[in-house]
Amino acid sequence: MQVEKKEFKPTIVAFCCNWCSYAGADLSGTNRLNYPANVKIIRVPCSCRVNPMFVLRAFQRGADGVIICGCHPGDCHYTTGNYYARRRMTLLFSMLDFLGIERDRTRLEWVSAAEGAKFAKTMNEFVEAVTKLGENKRLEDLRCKKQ
Amino acid sequence: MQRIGVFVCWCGSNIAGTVDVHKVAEALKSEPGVVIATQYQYMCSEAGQTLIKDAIRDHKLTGIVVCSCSPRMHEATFRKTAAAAGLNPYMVEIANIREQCSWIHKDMEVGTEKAIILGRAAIAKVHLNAPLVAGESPVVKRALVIGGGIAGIQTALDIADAGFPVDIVETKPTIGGKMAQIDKTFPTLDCAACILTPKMVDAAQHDKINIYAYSEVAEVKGFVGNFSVKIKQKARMVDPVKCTGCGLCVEKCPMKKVPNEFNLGMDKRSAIYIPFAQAVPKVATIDPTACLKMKTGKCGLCATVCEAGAIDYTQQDSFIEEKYGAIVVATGYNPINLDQFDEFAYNQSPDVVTSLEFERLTNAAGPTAGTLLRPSDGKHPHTLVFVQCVGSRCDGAEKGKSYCSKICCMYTAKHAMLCREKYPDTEVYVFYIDVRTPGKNFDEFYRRAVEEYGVKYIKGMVGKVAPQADGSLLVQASDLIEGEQLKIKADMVVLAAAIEPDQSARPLATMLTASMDTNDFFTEAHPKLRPVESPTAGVFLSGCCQGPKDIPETVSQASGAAAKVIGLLVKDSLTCNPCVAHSDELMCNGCSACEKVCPYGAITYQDKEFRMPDRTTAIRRVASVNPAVCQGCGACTVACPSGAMDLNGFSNSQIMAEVDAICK
Amino acid sequence: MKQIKLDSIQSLFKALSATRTLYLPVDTPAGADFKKYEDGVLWSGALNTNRSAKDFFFPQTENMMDFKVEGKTIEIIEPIRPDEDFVVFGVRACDARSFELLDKVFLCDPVDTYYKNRREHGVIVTVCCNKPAETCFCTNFGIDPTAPGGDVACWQDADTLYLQANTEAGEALLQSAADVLAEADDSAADGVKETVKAIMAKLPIQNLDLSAFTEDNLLNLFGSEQWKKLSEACLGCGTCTFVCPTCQCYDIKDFDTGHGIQRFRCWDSCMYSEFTRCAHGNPRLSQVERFRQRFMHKLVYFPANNNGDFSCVGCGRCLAKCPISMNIVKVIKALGGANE
Amino acid sequence: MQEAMMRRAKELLADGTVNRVLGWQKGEFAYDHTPAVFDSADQLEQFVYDDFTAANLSKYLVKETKQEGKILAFLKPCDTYSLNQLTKEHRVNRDKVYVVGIGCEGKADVEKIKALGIDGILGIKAEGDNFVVETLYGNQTVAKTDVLAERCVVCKSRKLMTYDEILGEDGEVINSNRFDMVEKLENMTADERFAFWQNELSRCIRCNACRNVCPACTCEKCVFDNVNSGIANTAAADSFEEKMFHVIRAFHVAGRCTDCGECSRVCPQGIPLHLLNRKFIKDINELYGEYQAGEDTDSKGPLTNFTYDDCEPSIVHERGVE
Repeated sequence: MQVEKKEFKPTIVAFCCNWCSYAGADLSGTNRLNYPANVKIIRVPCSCRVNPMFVLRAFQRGADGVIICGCHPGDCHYTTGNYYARRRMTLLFSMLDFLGIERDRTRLEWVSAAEGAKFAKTMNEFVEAVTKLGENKRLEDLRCKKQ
Repeated sequence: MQRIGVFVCWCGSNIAGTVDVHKVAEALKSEPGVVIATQYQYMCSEAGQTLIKDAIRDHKLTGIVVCSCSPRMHEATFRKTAAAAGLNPYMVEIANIREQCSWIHKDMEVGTEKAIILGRAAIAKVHLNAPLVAGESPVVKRALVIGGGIAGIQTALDIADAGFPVDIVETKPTIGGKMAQIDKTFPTLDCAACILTPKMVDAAQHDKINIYAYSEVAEVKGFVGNFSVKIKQKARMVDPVKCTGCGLCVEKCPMKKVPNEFNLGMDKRSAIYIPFAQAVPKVATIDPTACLKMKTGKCGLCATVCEAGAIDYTQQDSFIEEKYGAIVVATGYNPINLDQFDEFAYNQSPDVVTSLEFERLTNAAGPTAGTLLRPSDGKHPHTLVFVQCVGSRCDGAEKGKSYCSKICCMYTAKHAMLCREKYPDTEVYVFYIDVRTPGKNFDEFYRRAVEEYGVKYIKGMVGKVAPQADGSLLVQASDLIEGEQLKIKADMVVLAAAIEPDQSARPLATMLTASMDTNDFFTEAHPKLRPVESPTAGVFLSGCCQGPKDIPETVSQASGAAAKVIGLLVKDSLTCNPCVAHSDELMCNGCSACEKVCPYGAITYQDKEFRMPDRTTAIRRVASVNPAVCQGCGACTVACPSGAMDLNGFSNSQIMAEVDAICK
Repeated sequence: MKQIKLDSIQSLFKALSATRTLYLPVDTPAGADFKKYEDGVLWSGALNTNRSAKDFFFPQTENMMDFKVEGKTIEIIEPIRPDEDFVVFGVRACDARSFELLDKVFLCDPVDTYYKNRREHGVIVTVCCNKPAETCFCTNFGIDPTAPGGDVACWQDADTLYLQANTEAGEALLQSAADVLAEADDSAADGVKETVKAIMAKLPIQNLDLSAFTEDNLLNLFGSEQWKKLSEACLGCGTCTFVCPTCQCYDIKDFDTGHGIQRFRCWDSCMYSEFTRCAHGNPRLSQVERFRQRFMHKLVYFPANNNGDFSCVGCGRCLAKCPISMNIVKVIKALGGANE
Repeated sequence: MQEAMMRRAKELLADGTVNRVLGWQKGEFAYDHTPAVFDSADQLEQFVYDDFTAANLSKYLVKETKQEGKILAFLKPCDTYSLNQLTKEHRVNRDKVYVVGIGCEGKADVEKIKALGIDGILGIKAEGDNFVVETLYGNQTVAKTDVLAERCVVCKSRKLMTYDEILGEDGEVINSNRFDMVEKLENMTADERFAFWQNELSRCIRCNACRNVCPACTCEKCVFDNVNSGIANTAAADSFEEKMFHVIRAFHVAGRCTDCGECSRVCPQGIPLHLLNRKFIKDINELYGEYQAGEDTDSKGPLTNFTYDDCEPSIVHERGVE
């Protein structure tokens, strides 16, 4: 008898800046470019609005991967926001790595408003990488697990 | 508890095709706080909006969630709908179930499930929304232009012509800037003075323009629409109102050995001077470092001869305070110092000159009255070598600049051409890395220099210029095309020195909290779409302070900046975006982290007295955000360790609520 | 009295853990702490654990109940009460006394059922302290480490561990390990006791004058000028309260799990700025007030309500662990003369 | 040294330069000195300075410089880094502190003495390079270097960064091997690192000593104490919260941490918390150029600064082992 194993579908939170990446995500929709439904987007004004606390919070609440998307360096609507985001996330990701959390669970990507295809491709790749890792065990909060 | 209405849009079949809108509405109806959840074919239509408005009134809704297309499409629409029904427009959240759901997922079940989750996230957020009211701030209808070169003059004239008063602050005794020193302009070869001086006069005579020459900006406070600026008028020792500019004092001044900065030190002026004949304002200025009366107390000849009684040796620096709605920076450029480029012998031979010095040497009002003569012996030069990219496009940044100074190719072509035209007996070489001629009629101009005037363009860099015993200059260079080393015995060498922002720009940027790049050029609010605005609201950029430019480009940017200023000043008040940062003073540490990352200078600090938790009172330094200046990026909210800084519309708790809703 | 050779102590642990979960002090990279016994786990020779033994009955966090939330419906779910029997081995006299003090708090009316449940499932095996430290001051509170109490008391000499049951539960426990235990003379541990008593007599913190800490003197003590100076360096961390075997303050919190609410309690610390914060605000706004609360509670309020028993057992953990080395001994010495 | 310090403190009190003195007060034992403010020559009789006056005093200046008058602070080199950083962040009014910098050769750690099996310490006397420890169980001699506090073993600098005068010898910035342990962890596999931290952080009792002692953690209200922040918690009810707390704590002081090592010194559970902070310092040095918080009072910190060509976060993949 074969035991039916439920296919693992990771929960992915994508923080997208309003001006480039969120528009890029819209474009990927307009062009009907598919990416898995487990990606859920949260709109923020700028990648620099993403607090490391939000990333950890997502993992706590059951996310298996967190990706942050912003304007390409030099194209920030607020001129410098993504540069700060880049430093903050570099250090945060490095710290998570230091604690032994899988590197592929976090990612920062620059996606412009014109890069609908890149957005879809990035999400497909990210979901694939996180799926390969399996469920987030190292940054989970047992209390938040679905019973 | 909020009373929330959820409105699911079909968008025809755009959404309803792959999302079961009925199921979404049904599922969201059971969310806490939701009192009505419904669906309709086109929520953005007149009928759809009416449905929302009625629901807001009938169910006394305090917040609504529209599950529809991207907020980039219709957020503004639904905010207006809410406002029309008496609901604060910022109590509206959009769940993007079209672009980010129905259009990318083909499976109905998958699409529906995701749409429900996106709807829950929006509901979770709207629970924490608070009504926001856009503030208003009045606009002072007066502009300040810092810098009186062609950029500043053009901006001032355009603003003044639109009817708004403008003040120009110029640090030199006269306006005119670099263009006043230039002989002819490329590619038309007009006389620079002939086209500039009428504009200077226009500016001086314009009833809306006030010129503070020999003055500097000392302090800037305030923000867009409401700047308060302190201007320092340096003491000229001459009453500008009384002085008629007759020039008698200049003539009689016994101290005539002062290097003349207008001619770049290539001739002398007197201690009391008028920079040049067409100076505006045409007022004499005493150089206190050279004036005998000022230094020794003995002389006073100028005061004796001045019939207007304008000389006043006791004059002090004075300060003026004025309010402005907008500030235009037009601080211009300077050629770089060539001390580090010893290989070109600039400091060793007077016959090695910069291009700007060459302009003066060919100018009728210059030290040689327009005849090209060697500075060392006053003889007619026969062989001239022009070197381009001196300090431009330097790698490694050990010396020089990494950028292209943009104007050198064209003015060098101009100099070479004029040389050959006026003195056909001369041989003219130009050494270049690339010749860059993008511009109307620019390439044609360059080709004329080569083809019609026989200027010898050689691709290659000059390695060394060595002054010889016979007074000539031995130029050693490589010809990269022929692949050979050249030695040219030249009479003069002209260096196209790189240009850099004026040194006053850096402290000014600090005062304005306007950002600069690593080369001290002001950065624009957006490199493509907002090139004449600084990221700091109300501060505009004109001319070379933003990057190297030629005259037509400068003038068009100047007019562009003027148009932006006019667009601002024509308003009586500014409506602020209410989605701005705000600081909780009770939690603020006053550490300045937020201020350091704010690209707009929107954050200031003040010392305030607080009642501390332990009932004592203490003075604490706390941040406050100027909502008129803040653009709402949120950089400060993450820099702040205590969480005192938060962002309206995208608060920490709102974003975390969305995260929670998505992940559960 | 029973005995067992120390070189075969593992057989005792195996016997004890056969029917119950056994916890005992184990060395960690930084000090000792109670750990669950598994094959090969070694009993730490350390005088005391970093954390006290109160965790076994009053854990740092404890789930009280769950609320399952679905849409607009809420369902209450009672938590599963732990029902495993366990034995805590290696408790010192000071920690053993702390259970008596905690009982006074949690087992008086209304009874704390969570505490009571754990208490009913646990058996305590104490061990006499052979090498007291300079920070030990239990004798000031009438504790005798040579009579360490608990369900079973133990003494240890160079090669033997002697065990004496004090209660029925203790008897039962020893019975369950009868196979590995040998009989011993009731006076077998007397030599150890005498040695330890001799060391106790040399401890530096003795004969603390506690006479000022009486109910009658409450207002004098409360109003003492000394609190300000004593609390000056206090960082407001919770170290002293969290390592303390007698601190019993807790906070009840709701945690939103995303699909429900978990209502749990966790230790609170009177050193924390949010301590006893309620809807109207906080009654103790400054660190000096919170600091005073800790010591007034241990030295005045608690004895006033509990027949004069001080809420301190002199274990010395706070002396060793306070980041700025302020502690109850310094407070007692400073305020001892406050009534003069 | 102690005598010289007391003398100087009395002089500065007497001539009105200061009205209070921040130092350490003698404890019960030889090693448990408490930071204290002295406001008279009489009180100064309780003043102590020796191998066990380890506490970093700078944090107290946040509160003290809000009081009337100027305070004398005896600061060790690492304390002066902290003071500079606090000055930079406007948390301390430098004008209201008279800093007497004191040379430092490292502090002793009583826990290390106890770890050598020395119990019942009644007295400790410094004799040359050794300590003679008098105990309930007899006298023992230990080498000072064997009981030097861990943070002092890898001391980064014995140079005073700010002072109004110096007592003793100012030292030099040391090219120390303080990043060795971080590097060792970096070279482990992710599984090993996870196991290491799981083991360490699981001991955390959320007493907040690390945070409360930290001279960079001077928030008026910490996010973890603020019920409105959404992440407040006072107990690690789940192992996630230990990680959350320690990652965010370290992140909030990233680029601001002066590596004074107080966090690890005070941890009652002996968790090497400084490794988290030091990881950030090492990353910042490697990725954004050498930077040591507390060296100056005006430069931009690495997290409030950037360059156009900073590395991308993918660097974490590129340089990682495995």
